[in-house]
Amino acid sequence: MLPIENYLLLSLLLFTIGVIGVLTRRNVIVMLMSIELILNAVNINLVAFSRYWGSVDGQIFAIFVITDAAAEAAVGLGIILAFFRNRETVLADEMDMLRW
Amino acid sequence: MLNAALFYFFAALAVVSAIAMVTRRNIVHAAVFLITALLATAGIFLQLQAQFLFVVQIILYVGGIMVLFIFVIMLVNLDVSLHLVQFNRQRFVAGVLAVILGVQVLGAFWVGRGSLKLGAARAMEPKNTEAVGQALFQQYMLPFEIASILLLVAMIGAVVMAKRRV
Amino acid sequence: MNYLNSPFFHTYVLPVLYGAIIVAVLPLLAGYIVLVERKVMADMQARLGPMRVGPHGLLQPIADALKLLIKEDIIPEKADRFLFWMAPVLSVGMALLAYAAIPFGPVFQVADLNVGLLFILAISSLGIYGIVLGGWASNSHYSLLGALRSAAQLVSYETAAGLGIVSALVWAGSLSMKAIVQAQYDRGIWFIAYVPVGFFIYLVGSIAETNRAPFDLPEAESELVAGYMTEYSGFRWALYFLGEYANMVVVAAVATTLFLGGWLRPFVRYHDHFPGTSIELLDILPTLLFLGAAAYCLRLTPRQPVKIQKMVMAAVAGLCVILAGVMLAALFAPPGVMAGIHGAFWFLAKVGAYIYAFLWFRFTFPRYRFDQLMRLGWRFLIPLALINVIGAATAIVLSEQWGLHPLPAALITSAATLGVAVWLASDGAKAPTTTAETAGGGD
Amino acid sequence: MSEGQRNGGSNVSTTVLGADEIILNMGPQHPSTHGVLRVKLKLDGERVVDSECVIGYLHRGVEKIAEHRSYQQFAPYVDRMDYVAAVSNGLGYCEAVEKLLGTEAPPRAKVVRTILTELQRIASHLVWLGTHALDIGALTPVFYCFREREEILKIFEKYCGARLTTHAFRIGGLQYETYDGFEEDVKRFCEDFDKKIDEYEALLTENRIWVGRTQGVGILTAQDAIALGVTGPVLRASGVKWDIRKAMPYAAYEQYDFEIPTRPNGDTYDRYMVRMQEMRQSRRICLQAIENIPSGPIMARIGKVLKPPPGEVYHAIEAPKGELGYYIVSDSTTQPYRVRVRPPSFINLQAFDKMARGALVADVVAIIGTLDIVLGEVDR
Repeated sequence: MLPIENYLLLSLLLFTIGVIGVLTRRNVIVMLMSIELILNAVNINLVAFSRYWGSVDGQIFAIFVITDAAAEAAVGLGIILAFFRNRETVLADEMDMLRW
Repeated sequence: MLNAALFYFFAALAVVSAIAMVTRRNIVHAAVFLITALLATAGIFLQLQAQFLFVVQIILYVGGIMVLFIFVIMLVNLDVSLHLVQFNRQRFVAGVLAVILGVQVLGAFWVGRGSLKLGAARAMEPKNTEAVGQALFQQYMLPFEIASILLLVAMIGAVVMAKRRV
Repeated sequence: MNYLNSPFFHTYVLPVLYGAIIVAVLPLLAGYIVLVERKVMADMQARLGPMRVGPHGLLQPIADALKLLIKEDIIPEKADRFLFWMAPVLSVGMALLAYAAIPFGPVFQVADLNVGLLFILAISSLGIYGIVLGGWASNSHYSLLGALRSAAQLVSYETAAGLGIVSALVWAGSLSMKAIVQAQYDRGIWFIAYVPVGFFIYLVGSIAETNRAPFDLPEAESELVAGYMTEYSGFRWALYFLGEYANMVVVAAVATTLFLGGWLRPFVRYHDHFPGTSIELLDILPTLLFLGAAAYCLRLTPRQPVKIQKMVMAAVAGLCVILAGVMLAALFAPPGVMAGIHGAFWFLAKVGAYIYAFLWFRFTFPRYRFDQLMRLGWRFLIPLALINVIGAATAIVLSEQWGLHPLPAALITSAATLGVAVWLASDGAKAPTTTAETAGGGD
Repeated sequence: MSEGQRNGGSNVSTTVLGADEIILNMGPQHPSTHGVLRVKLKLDGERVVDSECVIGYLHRGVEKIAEHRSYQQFAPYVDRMDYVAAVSNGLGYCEAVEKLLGTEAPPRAKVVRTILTELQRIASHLVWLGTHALDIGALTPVFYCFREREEILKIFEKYCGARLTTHAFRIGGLQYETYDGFEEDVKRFCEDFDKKIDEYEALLTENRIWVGRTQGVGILTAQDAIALGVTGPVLRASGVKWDIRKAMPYAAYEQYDFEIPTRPNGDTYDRYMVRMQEMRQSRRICLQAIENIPSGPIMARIGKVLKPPPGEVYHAIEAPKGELGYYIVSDSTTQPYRVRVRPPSFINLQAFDKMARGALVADVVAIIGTLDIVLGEVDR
């Protein structure tokens, strides 16, 4: 059996890649997708710990994280759609008005 | 042996497709690579004997959330933005900061590596689905209900915001 | 012989062997489902169908496959080449992957996962990407509209079909395909008797999920030319077709396992033997069925107009006799082999019947419009499916806590659910409509 | 057409469309535009914001050809306009020229013409029903319809040797006497046909999906229909009781008892119902006419070379698709000075934009089908 550090390292890598994606991309949809990646990295951690503790609690938490991701994606994409209808852009640095 | 090989395969797949996702110019390609990363993660869940979560990951994440993403990407037809600069002005600073954050967490791992006394994996219940179900509907009943309310709120919010003419 | 009992053989060799058989046989099977579809269609439409390639068109699938293979492979100039290439492969690959968990009988199953059913659902929910990405990558408005329709339709009807499945699952108490069939054996009844409404919901949902008429909007020929497949030709197009038909078999297999008793024969608890043997009376049913088919073919033989057709009819009759012989011989084989062969027969027979229903609907009904499809899904099927799940749970409580026999309990709740269905249907017809739509006259 | 109305009237281009508008080109190669009609649709999602019919892909200059042919020579050309109802086209042309000449066909010819024209109406409606149902997704009715149409075409073939572009009539009457057994054939067909219509109706009339797909789709009010010049079943489904067979009887129609079916709502379902009832009425006319075909000559005395007196004439008949009119100007030579055709399909197609706006893509297909256009006639 692999030591748990492997999973933690993988999770860390994915997390960092996700953070880079959120911070550097202009496209809001890609930013949202990077957030999904971050949540996913967290899930790997949770499940790995659950496996090494021998209890399903971590998996339950991962399910809640997925639920949260679903809610976040639905609302986030809704906002993007509404914004795109009005401004015809999905680039973050063009979303610079406080109201329209 | 097989177990380790599976892990390294899925881990490599996840990391490579995550990098591809962040760097791709074409947003649909980025979504496809994210799907690959998510599937690889599902594989890792399976390798960790979390069968139920494996299925949930595929059905919910890949079959649900990502379909939503692709749907929206198609709606906001982005042929034009393909030729624009894909990264924002703060990209170098942000990249460096993110890497620093990663290194910091790595450092934390390194420092705390001795205190993590988990050792080998413990035996899981063979009936993973039943175990998850039991825990979800007994021990975690309240969070479960809260999560469903959260979903309801999100659903209403999404419908209201995405609605064509308010 | 020792090797055949070794765990290595059972965990690694046999599944690979089964997988290879499925992958090898499925394209042929899909081709012949197409032939059957065309023949059934022809029969319903007062014509003959394919008659030229081989006697009674029996070689038509092979000719079609050959033609599609050697056709020019066109990739539109502005298509996204990577995704254009990947989408059909994804479509057919996901359909094939789902076969891993399908039990074609008590023996013939690649892997009995303890989340088998969810695995199949998960994999078939991935098949949507083949359609959506292919539609997007073609860079055509027809394809894009087809892809969008498909994404919305599949997500909606997957929910309904999933809830329909849940109603049977609460009776089965397991997600493993084998355990579900075992539960039906233990209760001595198919779950369609307990949750008829659930079966209906799954039937409708599965037609919509496989993009078959009357829910074939993503590829609606008269509106979107061919929907997401518009720009595809040759072998890639054939892959899409293969994926679609493979998917049909998957949903039929799920329905068979869940609602129609899987590989169990009818009256599975009736155990009377032939006197003096250990052979059950009803186990000779497959033999009799094949013999009947052979007799029918023989009766048709003299009426065939051409000599070669006469010969082929006789050959088909011979084949039926041989199959009858196999079924009969299986009765005297070791129990494991016998169960495997007869189980596969019953399973495939039920899958065939389910697919026949698909064909029948296709040639009978006009196509829904998109808004009507969505209304049917969200305003009728999903509420009904939710009520149905509650009904199934109530029936279980009635039978387990109050000691009622399961069948009357299920009947009561099913009747109540049906009442809700009627109410929903009439409500849907009367509901205020925004666009130019006044759905449906009388119910 | 105001393609760019939301974008300050600029030209059609994908980059200046609204956020979620696309241009969809339906046709000229499309399974359900019935030939080579091209429809440019501006879509908001699946909803039609704007539409434009582009026609002319099948233009053959029929009217111009007429100016270089003698009156008899031109007669076969009219069959090629509405090739689904060639007999009706021929009848309209022959009667128009007869009117110009001041003669009339003998009574026997008139009755035979009526029978054949009514059979042609049934055949045309059968093609419409089959393809319309096919467009809406019902795969089976088309084969039943063509089965019955085949019987009609067999009668045509026995009568004049041709099935589709029959050239069945001649100016002044008929070229051919009816064949032996003509009456029996028509009678047998008509007697069976009632049950066949029931069969189609069993598949469609009360089918929930069919009703859902057609009711309330492509509504055309009576005022709009009249303003747009729409005729035929499309007009009658909007509640206007107008049929040239009753209003300005030609051939032998005044002898027979039949009704003009109308429906009040003017939607696709009503047009379907009107055409179904028209088929029953046509059958009724045929049955009455076949009972006593007067004996006598089948050709009026008009001579071999036709030189009509100078003047002009307009003659219209009720073709299966609506009012089919011929306007012929004669300069007393053997060739017409001008022939102008008023094709019902072309005029009916004008109503398309009105009906399609605000509908869905799937409705567009239903609307094209319900208008029952034949591109040969639209483009001429």
